[in-house]
Amino acid sequence: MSTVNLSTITKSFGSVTAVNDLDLLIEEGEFFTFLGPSGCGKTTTLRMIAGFYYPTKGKVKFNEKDMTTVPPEKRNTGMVFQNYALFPHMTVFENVAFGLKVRKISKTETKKRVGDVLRKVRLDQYIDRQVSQLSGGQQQRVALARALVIEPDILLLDEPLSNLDARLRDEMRTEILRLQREYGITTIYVTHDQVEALTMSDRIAVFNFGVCQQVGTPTEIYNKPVNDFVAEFIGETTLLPITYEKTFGEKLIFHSDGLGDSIHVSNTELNIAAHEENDDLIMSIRPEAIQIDSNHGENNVFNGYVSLVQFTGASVHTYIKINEDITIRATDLNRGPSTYFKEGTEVSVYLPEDQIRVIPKARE
Amino acid sequence: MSTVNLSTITKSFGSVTAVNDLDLLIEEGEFFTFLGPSGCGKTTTLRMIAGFYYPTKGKVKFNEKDMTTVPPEKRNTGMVFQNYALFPHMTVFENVAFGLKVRKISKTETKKRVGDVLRKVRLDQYIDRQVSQLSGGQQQRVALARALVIEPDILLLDEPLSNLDARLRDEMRTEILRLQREYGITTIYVTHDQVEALTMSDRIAVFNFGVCQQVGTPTEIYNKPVNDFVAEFIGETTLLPITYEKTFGEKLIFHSDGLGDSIHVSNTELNIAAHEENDDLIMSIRPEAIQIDSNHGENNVFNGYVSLVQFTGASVHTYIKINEDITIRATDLNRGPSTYFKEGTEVSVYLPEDQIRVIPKARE
Amino acid sequence: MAGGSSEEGSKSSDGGSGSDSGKGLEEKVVVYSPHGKDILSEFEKQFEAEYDVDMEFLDMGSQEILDRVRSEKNNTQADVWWGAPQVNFDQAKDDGLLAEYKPSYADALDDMYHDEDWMWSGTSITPEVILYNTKEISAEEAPKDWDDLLDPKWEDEIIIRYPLASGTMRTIYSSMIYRTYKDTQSPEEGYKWLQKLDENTKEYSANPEIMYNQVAKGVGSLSVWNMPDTVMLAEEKGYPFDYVIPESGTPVLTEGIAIIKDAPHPKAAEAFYEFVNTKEAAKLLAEKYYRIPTREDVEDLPEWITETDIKPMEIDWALFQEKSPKWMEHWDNKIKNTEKDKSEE
Amino acid sequence: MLNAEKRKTLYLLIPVLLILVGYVLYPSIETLIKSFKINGVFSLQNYTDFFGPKAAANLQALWNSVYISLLSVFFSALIGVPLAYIFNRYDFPGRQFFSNIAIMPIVLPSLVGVMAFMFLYGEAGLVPNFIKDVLNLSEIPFSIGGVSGILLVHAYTMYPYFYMTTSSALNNIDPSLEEAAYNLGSGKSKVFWKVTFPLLTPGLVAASLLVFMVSMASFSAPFLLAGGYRVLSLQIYFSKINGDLEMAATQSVILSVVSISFLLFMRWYQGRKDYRMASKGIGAHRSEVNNPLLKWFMVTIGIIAMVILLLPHVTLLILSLVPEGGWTWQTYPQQFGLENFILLFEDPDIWDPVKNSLIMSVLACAGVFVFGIITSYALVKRSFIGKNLLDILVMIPWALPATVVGMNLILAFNEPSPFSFGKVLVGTFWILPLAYFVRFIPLVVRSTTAVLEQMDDSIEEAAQNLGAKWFYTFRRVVIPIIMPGVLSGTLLAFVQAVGEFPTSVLLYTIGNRPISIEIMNQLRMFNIGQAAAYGMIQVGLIAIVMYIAYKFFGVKSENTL
Ligand SMILES: Nc1ncnc2c1ncn2[C@@H]1O[C@H](COP(=O)(O)OP(=O)(O)OP(=O)(O)O)[C@@H](O)[C@H]1O
Ligand SMILES: Nc1ncnc2c1ncn2[C@@H]1O[C@H](COP(=O)(O)OP(=O)(O)OP(=O)(O)O)[C@@H](O)[C@H]1O
Ligand SMILES: [Mg+2]
Ligand SMILES: [Mg+2]
Repeated sequence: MSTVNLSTITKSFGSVTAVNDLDLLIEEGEFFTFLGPSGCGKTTTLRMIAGFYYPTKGKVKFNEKDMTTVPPEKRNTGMVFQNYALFPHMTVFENVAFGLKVRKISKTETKKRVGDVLRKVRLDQYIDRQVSQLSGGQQQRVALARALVIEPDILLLDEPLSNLDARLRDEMRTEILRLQREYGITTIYVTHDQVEALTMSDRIAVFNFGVCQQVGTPTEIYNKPVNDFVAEFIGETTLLPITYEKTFGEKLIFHSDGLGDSIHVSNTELNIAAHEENDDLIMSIRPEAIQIDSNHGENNVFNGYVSLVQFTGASVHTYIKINEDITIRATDLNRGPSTYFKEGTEVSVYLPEDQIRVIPKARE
Repeated sequence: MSTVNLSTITKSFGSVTAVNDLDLLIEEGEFFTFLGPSGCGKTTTLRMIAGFYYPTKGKVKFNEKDMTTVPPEKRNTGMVFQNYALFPHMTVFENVAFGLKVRKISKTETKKRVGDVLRKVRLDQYIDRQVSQLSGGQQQRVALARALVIEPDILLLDEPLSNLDARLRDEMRTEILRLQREYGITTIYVTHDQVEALTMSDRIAVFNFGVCQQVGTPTEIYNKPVNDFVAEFIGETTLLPITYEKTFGEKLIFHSDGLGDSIHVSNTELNIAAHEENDDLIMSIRPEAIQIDSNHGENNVFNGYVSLVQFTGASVHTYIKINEDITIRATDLNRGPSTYFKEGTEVSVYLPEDQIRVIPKARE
Repeated sequence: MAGGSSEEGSKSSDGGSGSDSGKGLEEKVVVYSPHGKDILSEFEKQFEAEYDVDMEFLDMGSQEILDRVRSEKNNTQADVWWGAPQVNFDQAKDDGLLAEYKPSYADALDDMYHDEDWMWSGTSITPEVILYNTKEISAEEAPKDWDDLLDPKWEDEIIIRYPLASGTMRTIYSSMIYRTYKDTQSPEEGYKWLQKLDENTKEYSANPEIMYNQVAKGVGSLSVWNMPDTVMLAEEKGYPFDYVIPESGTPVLTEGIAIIKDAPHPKAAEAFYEFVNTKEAAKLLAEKYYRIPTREDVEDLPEWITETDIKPMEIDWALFQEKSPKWMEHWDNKIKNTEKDKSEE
Repeated sequence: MLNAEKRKTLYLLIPVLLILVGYVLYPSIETLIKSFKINGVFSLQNYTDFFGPKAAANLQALWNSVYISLLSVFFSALIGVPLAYIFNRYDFPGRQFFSNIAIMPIVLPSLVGVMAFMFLYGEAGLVPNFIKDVLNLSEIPFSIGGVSGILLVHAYTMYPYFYMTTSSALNNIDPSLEEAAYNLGSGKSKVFWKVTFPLLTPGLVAASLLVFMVSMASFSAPFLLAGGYRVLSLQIYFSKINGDLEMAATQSVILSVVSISFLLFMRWYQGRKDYRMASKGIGAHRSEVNNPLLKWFMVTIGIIAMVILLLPHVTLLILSLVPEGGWTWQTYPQQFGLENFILLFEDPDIWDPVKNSLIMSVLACAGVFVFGIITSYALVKRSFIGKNLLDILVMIPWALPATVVGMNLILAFNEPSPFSFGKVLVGTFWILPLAYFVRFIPLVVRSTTAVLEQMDDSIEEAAQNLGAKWFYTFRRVVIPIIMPGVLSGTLLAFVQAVGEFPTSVLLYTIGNRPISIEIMNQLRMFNIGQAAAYGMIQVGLIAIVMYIAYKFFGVKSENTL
């Protein structure tokens, strides 16, 4: 039930700058996700919000109240640490009850709440174990339960589900969301699972090398990435450098040197990202938008052969080699092994004009 | 370059049985994956192969040689620990070079190989850092590099990529596979990422509560699960209890009490799993097989309304509520926001007869 | 074990040492002695100059010497044991640790000052005295006899070296009991006397240095101690001390010298035995190190010896040796007021 | 079936047991046997005596010993733990320097050290009189003596055990554990009491054991400060002086039984929980403090602590600078000069004892270093039957009073035995290094055990998995990680070995007389000034050694010291 406001935050460790000039406003009750490659500064940012690091520069505010130097224990945040940080000398129960004891909750109430939350993370029968006797995923769930049980104002989750299987992860996600909605807890979530980020978040911030690249809702981020880094980082995509050729009615025509041909793109805000005059341009097309062997006139159609078919469960990836340098990935739903392409088959691919997005190259 | 043969392995911790009567034969150079819910005994099994636990019962053999009591350092396995187990007092270089030093590789050779492997895990510029100064994902990659660099006979990877982002994970996967293929290293892989499991593995073993449920190739596991546990655990599915009604030419007809209607299923080995007379039967249908609003005659068509549309990046999940108890999930590719269903829309769903699989309920 | 005893020995009188005996000696002699580096080094130099023998010494408390000689019984290291109260020598004799030797100057020794079997002989004597702080108490005020110490006006003025660990103090305490015991054959009266002394005692100090310090700084102003140490402290170290020799008589300890049984260098040992108790040596020890010689034939002794009139108390050492552990144990368990240690002031 | 693990355990245990049996158990047995004898005849008389007719005194002594020891543990912890916490957890100006000072108390030579205390805080001491004069009081405000004096000296000299073990344990705690507790809303004190403190348990247990046992066996402090106060260690001494060696043996046995009961209790207490840091990955960031008020508060604490800790050393220095007779009845010393040092240095042999002490301490510490590491590794990381027994064996040299240990060695090695390779050791050079070795085994084992308890097993497993043989793993992975603990133990052992008195006095020979004997002899000759000067040489010497250790072995004093 707090907003979190980071203004021009920088954090350096000696000569390493982990977070650089970050501005973020996270709304009350929002489910906000940090996405970004390993080592880009997500944990560091969370730790500044929790109060374990002081920013080298900048301010952390909760509800307009400056918290930059407030000690961690006065911030009422609940954090799941990336390394769990379970108390080795306590049992599962004691670990989870810790935050409640600090809050002077009565014994019976504590017992009840710990029991409840452990049931939610499916650990009720492990309540009296020492944490060293748990499996990795079980430990992670204890860490999650410990943060959830205190119903904090702000929940900081650093890859809280990374060691859980898909099913459990699903259940935990639902649980986190339910709690978050019920108490309106502002939640900041770090994950490497894109599906997780895209399905749960109200908004997402994408980081690279300590710099925030884009903030937006999941569909914005996925469908309207602002640059090639975001486009490539979220979801699968094929990127091809292009140059602007001309405008042709509703469409813009670009030229791709790699394909040796023109590319037609609808001239909408969805298809053409904001960019400056002298930016290098890149086209991005998601594999699920690509159609194989369809009849669609002659624009944006290229011939090639299937170089690899990859089965991934619900969907099948087909890699089509257009020429030496360019392989395009197409994804289709798995409709049984009989529908898969054979490797080596000659096919033509169609890149729908309204599914292509033209974006500038990210500046370093 | 070893086969790994586990015969009737059991491991108990006091009263807890972590692995129960496990039989497995892993072939030379195979990429073998353990899948299973948290706490089902995957790590325990790996640790028995590495030699850190002695099985309570049973034998571990490499190439028909009994290794049950051979100490870990004589097994030439390379393991990535779930908790990394990096040496805290060493730099990144020293951590990775450890195994080479033990093998008395010359200094220059060591330097070269460590440099190479660190480049592969994208950590070359961190070579002289203390491991405590790395982010979680960076530490995980050090652990991976440390196991890869010694090119062991058997590679044991316990969720080695869980803290990496999708892109990096992809690259690491390729790297692992390349190495594995190149040196024919027998690899045992534990992961919670199904896509990972399905794309990389030669074969997969699915565990539950210390018991192996099914061993098979990825497509076998996904398309021909032997019971409802496997069907539900791997990939998304909708499960409905059914009872056999009659055979009708090429098809079997079942009755679903929940849907209050008959279900037609093709009578092929793909659609009907092996089962015993008195097993409870369940039908499983993958969401990507379900077709919405298509015209397909009258068999297996049900009406309902859209209760939730979920965006997950490449695909969109549509939840269709048939009646109070039954909600069917359908998945389609993401073709842009305009193609999503509106919540509340009345639709009909068709469950293709050749995409349904009838399976027995898993025995406890 | 700390504590260390402070008992010193001394010796006196000439002796038939002789430069003629330089031949036929072993090349080395090992001496255990509590006499301290100053004395020992000086005698080492002189002895080595006179004989071609390397003298080595181990400088330690007399109780420690006894312990050590005992523990080295199977592997004797020492030749001569120079300095210790006769009690220690008697114990060692009982344990069969000493060798017989009758020195050339035997005639100059009173019977009181040597063992009947010549297992040891006395070198110096130490009378026990009442010690007082001259800054706090004038010579007139000072107690003149043992019984004066019980005067209530000395309440909390007496500092006593913890008696169990000290030969000097054990002797004094035992003597106090013996004064009446010899008549009554019962220690009761003596116990009563000690009880009264305990009431006047401010504290029991663990070692002599602390006792000196406490008396010197006026924490207490009185103690009982031996005469040579008191003189030495006052004259050499500048302590504000003086002493009173109790009028009714005082116990006099004899310090002696002995040759260890199975000594590895017996000839050299005998040479050293003689050497340290020549007349010249005794005189030197008296003048420089405040030791009162046992030899009666030493001349030109310092004033503080010749002027002093010592009335030795008659003592049955054998009885002491037999009874004193019991008496002291009784004192320790029944008389000593534990609060009189330095607790919680 | 003897599998590889069990075989390894066995190989480890054989040398450990050989040494323990040969140099600890075998000599001690003599004491045990003696306690069951009266005039050479087997009997329980001594024990019936102990609890019977002599009960009043003995039981009182026993009770006083336990009472003083428990309080000593308490007060030492009260000083050592907070100091360690402050010096290791906060960054403030001068931290490094203060943390070096923090271990100065062990550098204080035992006998003259206690005397320095009396000159400082006694009834005629500098501090009370100074306060009296400054405030114009009619009486001195306080002085030490008796129980309070013993406790003060114990706390002062023994808190470094807590300081050192706590320091090394603190540095092994994953900081994210404390962060997690803060994050859950607990304040500083709660985090300390509920998380940090319990996680320090292995270190605290180690230190408590060491302090409890030293206090039980402590001699100088009760003897010097409270002559009549009855404690068991003094009873033993007096029994011995009274010639009742059998009763002394009985009392020693009872004293060790009490100490060992305490050991078993602590082991049980620690065994109930798990203290291995088993986080995923490594989190090692020192929490940042930038509250200026706190900073200056810390600096103040540092300075005050430093002054108090160094006062005895300063007193010793003053004593060494006062010429003979310059400070007898006067409250304050009257004149200063280098006379004592000059007198000392006139002696050509002055450096012999220094050299002896150094050589013997180095020898003993090298042995104890190796032996301690192996033994505590076996105790912590290996499972075998009879672990408790092994632990008791290890602690016996610490549970017995030093004199008794010395006596035991004399009895065991004044005739040829297989453990002395058929030689008589008493009276030779080697008996003293051996004695130091035996005496300080427990110190190194305990401090090493404390850090080992915190080490996550999987680190060792990782090394094995990479193909490292056990010994290689041990050398390259285990030892570097536990080094802080080992070094702190060894350094403590070294410092004490250099100043060791009680066993030295029984065992030294002409060829190996150590410093402490020299100091003792000066004292016996009433040369307090020269004794103090010698003490200062010892202090300086140890300081130099620590500085070298710090410089050349990269031994960070906040880790090890
Ligand atoms: N030392 C131990 N003592 C008691 N039980 C243990 C111990 N180690 C593991 N277990 C239990 O054994 C079971 C299997 O543990 P294991 O670590 O093999 O699970 P896992 O399959 O690796 O799970 P995860 O995916 O969560 O890492 C778990 O239920 C765990 O609680
Ligand atoms: N104590 C430190 N000293 C020096 N550099 C550090 C320290 N802690 C982190 N870094 C560096 O700062 C950068 C950001 O680290 P951070 O832990 O925030 O990454 P992250 O985004 O959480 O990554 P991951 O997804 O791998 O956990 C990394 O490159 C890391 O190496
Ligand atoms: Mg992180
Ligand atoms: Mg696991």
